[in-house]
Amino acid sequence: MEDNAVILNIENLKIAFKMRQGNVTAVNDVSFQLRKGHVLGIVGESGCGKSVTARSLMRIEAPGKLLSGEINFQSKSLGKVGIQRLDPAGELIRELRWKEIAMVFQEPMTSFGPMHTFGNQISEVLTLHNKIGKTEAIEMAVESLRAVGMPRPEKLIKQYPHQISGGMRQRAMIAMALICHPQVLIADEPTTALDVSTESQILDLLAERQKTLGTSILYISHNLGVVANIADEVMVMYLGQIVEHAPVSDLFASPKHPYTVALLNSIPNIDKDYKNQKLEVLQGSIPDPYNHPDGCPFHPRCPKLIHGLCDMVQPRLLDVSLNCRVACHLYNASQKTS
Amino acid sequence: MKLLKYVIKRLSWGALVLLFVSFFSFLIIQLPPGDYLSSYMARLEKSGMSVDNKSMVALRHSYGLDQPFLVQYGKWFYRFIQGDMGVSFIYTEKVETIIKERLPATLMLSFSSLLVIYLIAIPVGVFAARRQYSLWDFLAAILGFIGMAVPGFLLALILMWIAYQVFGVSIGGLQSPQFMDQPMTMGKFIDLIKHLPVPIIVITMSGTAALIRTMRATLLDELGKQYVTTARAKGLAENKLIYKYPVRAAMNPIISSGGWLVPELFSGETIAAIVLGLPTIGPILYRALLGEDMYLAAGCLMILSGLTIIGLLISDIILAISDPRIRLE
Amino acid sequence: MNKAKKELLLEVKDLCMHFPVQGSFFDKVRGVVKAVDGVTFNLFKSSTFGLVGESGCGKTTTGRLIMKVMKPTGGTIIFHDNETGIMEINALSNKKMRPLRRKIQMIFQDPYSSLDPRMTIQQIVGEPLRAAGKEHMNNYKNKIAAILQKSGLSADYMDRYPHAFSGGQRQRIGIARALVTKPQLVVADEPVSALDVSVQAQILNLLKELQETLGLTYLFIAHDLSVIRYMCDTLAVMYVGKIVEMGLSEDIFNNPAHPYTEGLLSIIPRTDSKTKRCKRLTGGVADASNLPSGCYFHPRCQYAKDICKIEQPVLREIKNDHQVACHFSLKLQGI
Amino acid sequence: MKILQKIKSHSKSKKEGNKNYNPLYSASQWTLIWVKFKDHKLALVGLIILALFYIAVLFAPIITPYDPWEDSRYIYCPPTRIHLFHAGKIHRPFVYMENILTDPETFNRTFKTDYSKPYPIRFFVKGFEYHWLGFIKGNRHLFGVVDEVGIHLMGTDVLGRDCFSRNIRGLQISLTVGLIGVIITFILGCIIGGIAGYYGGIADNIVQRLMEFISSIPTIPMWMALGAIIPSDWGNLKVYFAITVILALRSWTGLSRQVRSKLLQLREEEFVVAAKVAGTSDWKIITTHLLPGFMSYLIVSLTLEIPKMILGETTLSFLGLGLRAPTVSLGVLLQDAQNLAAISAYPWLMISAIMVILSVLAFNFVGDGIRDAADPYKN
Repeated sequence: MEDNAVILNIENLKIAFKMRQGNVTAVNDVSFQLRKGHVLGIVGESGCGKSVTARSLMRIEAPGKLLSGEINFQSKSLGKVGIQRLDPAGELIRELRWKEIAMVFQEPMTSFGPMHTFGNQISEVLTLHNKIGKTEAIEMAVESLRAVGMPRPEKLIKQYPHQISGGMRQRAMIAMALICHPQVLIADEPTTALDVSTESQILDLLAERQKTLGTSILYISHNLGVVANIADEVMVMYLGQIVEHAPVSDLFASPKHPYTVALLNSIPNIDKDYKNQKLEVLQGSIPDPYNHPDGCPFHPRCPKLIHGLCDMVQPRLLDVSLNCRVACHLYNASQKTS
Repeated sequence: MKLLKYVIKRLSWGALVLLFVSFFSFLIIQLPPGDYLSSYMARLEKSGMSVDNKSMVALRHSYGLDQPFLVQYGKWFYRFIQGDMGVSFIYTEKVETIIKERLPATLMLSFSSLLVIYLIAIPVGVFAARRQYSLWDFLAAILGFIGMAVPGFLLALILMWIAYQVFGVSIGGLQSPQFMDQPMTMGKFIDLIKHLPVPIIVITMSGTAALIRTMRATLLDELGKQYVTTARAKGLAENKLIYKYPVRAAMNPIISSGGWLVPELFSGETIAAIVLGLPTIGPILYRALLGEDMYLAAGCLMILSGLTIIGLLISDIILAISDPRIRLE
Repeated sequence: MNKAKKELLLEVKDLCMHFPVQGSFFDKVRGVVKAVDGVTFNLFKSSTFGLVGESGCGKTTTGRLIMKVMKPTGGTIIFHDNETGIMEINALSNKKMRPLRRKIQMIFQDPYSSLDPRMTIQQIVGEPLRAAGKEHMNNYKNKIAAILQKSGLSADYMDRYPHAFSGGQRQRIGIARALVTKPQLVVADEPVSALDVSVQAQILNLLKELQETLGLTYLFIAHDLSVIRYMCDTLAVMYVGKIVEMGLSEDIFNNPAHPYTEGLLSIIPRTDSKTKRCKRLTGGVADASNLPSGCYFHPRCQYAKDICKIEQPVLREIKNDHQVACHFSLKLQGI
Repeated sequence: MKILQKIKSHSKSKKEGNKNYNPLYSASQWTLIWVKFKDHKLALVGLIILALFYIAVLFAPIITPYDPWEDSRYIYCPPTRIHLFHAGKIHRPFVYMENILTDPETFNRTFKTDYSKPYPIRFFVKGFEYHWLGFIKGNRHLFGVVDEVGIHLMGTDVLGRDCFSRNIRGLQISLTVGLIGVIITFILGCIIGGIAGYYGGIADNIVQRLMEFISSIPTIPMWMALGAIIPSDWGNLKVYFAITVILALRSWTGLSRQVRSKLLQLREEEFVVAAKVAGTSDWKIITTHLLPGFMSYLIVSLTLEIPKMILGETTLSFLGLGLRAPTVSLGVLLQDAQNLAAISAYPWLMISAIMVILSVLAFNFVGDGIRDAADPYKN
């Protein structure tokens, strides 16, 4: 498959949770593509559905129920696969998991089983997917740990997760994720729980591994600075919908959707001396998931609200320029006229 | 090795507790106003025989009942350490021979009950946790409740009643009469096995019910943790994944629950033995307490507590070995 | 925050907090963790002093020591109050400490565990008032309603419980509780790190407005350097229990004098992709139970020389109130 | 649901009903617990059973038709059946006369029902004298039969005493033993657990060692030993309190372990530090923050401790080491059911056993229901 061919094509994905007080739509009609060798960043505040979207690719979206939409994956071994049709506990999806789509989670503390050594947990993936012997799997595990810059990997193989620091554990997680050379790596806020210095080392490691192995990464985070540094293109999500999707330079240089603009302005800039200037603040808070506002979900907090339009009609995600998409009436109107 | 140091520390602590228990059990038997002789005298008078005062004093002296409490305790404890637990008034035999005679049955019953509890509770607990809120889970919960609600002696009574009504056979004791003091033959062994189910059920009922609930709750807790999602994402099959990670992690609280399970076992065994007439230490303690047979009662209490302490020690050691977080501290 | 008449409010002199590492039941104390090791700084009225550093550097412990939540193992904390005069906090008995409690208050990090879920908002916000002494009922209610209004919450939330509020609203309740007794000093321990980006900005602006209207002095503790730059006039960077650099925020951010500060500033990811991150800070935070010899930072420092491995640098002034604890800070500054 | 209505109406009047005002916003911890408790069907069933039992306990002398200790000629008489049809016609509920026939040779006694004359059951009938709650004298009974015919809903025992009255009186003793025992456990558990949890350090160590010591003696042997100490010449009341103390001596360890772990957990919460910083005194912190914090957990472990005590008392009395003959407790009643022959011939003697099981089950259901609802703020 030549470079930047589409590996993952998601169309009108809709996921809802059945809760006691009623149904909560976590992901509301999301469509995007992931290209080979690209890093796609998904940014958004808590409850915007970024993590549920990512987990649905491996059908481990927990209590959620996939309502509709397609997840077409170009798998090496199985050809074109519609993941949404696979049974979450079935044979097929287990074929794909970790062999073709792997994942790194946010909490380094609890991502590894407490009762088993690193050697056991990492080599298990190899014996399962690559059908190779235990001893050979352990050797490959040692090599993969060395590749992520682990000091003394032979010693680490016999150690238990509680014996090493959070940063080290996250490195081991990445080693485990990349050991089967998956096509897609989903990173769900891998550095949120880490210190700044450990975070930057993990980001460097991910970037370096991505280049050498050519894996495409789906990077999820609420920290815009981190995404700006690691992603090729960025998607901003709000209340389960994509509001803006653009290459990283365009998005941060000239953000279009009012929410993206407000988000960028509300982060204190480390290189700017504010004297007694104040941060531009986005008023209000994320609406209650049980009663979505009608029309555009952002309209109650949007400074550029057009009465009669924004609070009635839901904007569609339309192309505004070369692979830049925005879901906002401000741009639809201009598109029609220009 | 660190584990050895831990074992030695625990053993010394167990010995200290046993010392306290000995003082406590000896104190208990001293408390009631009279002692064995006076209650024995009262029984004799009731049946018309009278014993003159002088021989009473001689008897009291020979049993050392006239010395002050602390001296009696000191002498008793000193001899106890050397294995001489004093003489029982009721059986007029040395206490340690009575106990030695009954110890194997006690150990065999409690050990097999512990095994049965763990063998039943773990799979049922795992089964109930995995099918939460299903019919099976509900049934397990109901069984659990009833298990905890029916007192031991009542269960024994009901089982004996059913056996008596339906099969017309009395299922008390561990041995049918004809094998009573024969050497251990194949026939006797089979007969023993045939007698085992009822006492085991009575002893293990409440322990199993409680352990099922603990297992279910602990496993539900572990199933919610992040590493289960990681394992699922790695493509492991659901069954393999559940038994390898969350169930293994849930085993630690189960092993440490030996802490309240072992005393529960011995106490369940005591009551079952009294009702079913089993040849264990329970009934002797019961008769000793009723008849205020001081040395026998103290001996039984000591042995039962000793066994419990050893049981607790073993469960702690197994826990230390099984949980890497404790072992490698 | 005019710099002209700098009035001293709080003086902290080489504060130490050493936690014994408890062995098991039998063997005695195994080692000592120096969470806070000789911290000295001054707080001036109606200005914001920042304490920044990675996890385990002792910034939260310092905040808690000042609030007298625990007794330090060394050093003094002197509070300058025009009404009650100059007092050493740790020397005061509980009774003498009571009037001072009203003057120093604290804002906490986790909005979900800093409010008692079983109390109504009125009880929570009113607690410092109740502790300060008897208050007439409606006077007590008016004060609470006023401070809630100031913190951006409507007064009729008073009979609701914390579970009815979002993270941002809960943090506003925490702020209202801290300001209800009109304190002079407020210790804010990571007030925004548990919040979403948009809510974070709202709370930061609220804290700034309240400082201007009520003339508050903040001791602002955080690990996020960009938040520190936005909020603080002066700050101190801490590493494994010690202050490694202290001074005005423009001096420190424009030309950092300590290799650790310089490294931190260089690796922070920025949204404008022009300034690419450069790899200047390797290795992890030193383990507090076995610290490296000499300067704790030398294993990670690219300027490290032999002297750094032997001698521990002392905090000394290199420019007007810009202090550094490093043998080669001058060379760093290009002087 | 009436709790919710009450809140809604109360808050509606105070404030304009804005759209998303959820009445649970200003619902206190206990309302939330009640709302969650109601979802637990079994727990509600348990609550109803317990309510019935405790009403029976309160009005025991009035409900029981016969004096529990009054002998009668009807020895081992099976439970009297209540009929509605006499000679084909509907009739108000009535009973028939039971005649006692003694076989001349074997002297065993059988009962022959005389179907000729219906004896209607009357309500608030005169019966044996009683002092209700110790001071109100009265002789009215809820139901009974006037003429010398007998109405023994649960049959009679070896001395012809009415089992129904004895079971109700037994319930009175057993259920109150549980309550008083739990009060002692509560006091001991809270104080010792509280000290260990709040102050920690050496106090915590000593309490831990003490609990290890107590739990190393198996429960029933310990109770039996303590039971044996009670001198035989003590009055019923003294023995009764001695038993509750003995039962409590063992069960406070479970409670104090709960209290200690909950306190250690709550102490770390930031709102406790916030209270300390606000200047609230130690004592006030304990009463206003910590106590409500683990009160619901306390109720759970107390509710689960009562059945253990009821079982304890029943077992001890059954063995003859607990309450003794003149007092009537479920355990004492079960002593008659000790020998197999008695149970198989007169199965109604086992009804006391069902009473024990029912009360213990009810307590467990309620305890389980509260446990699920104990921390409404968890999710």
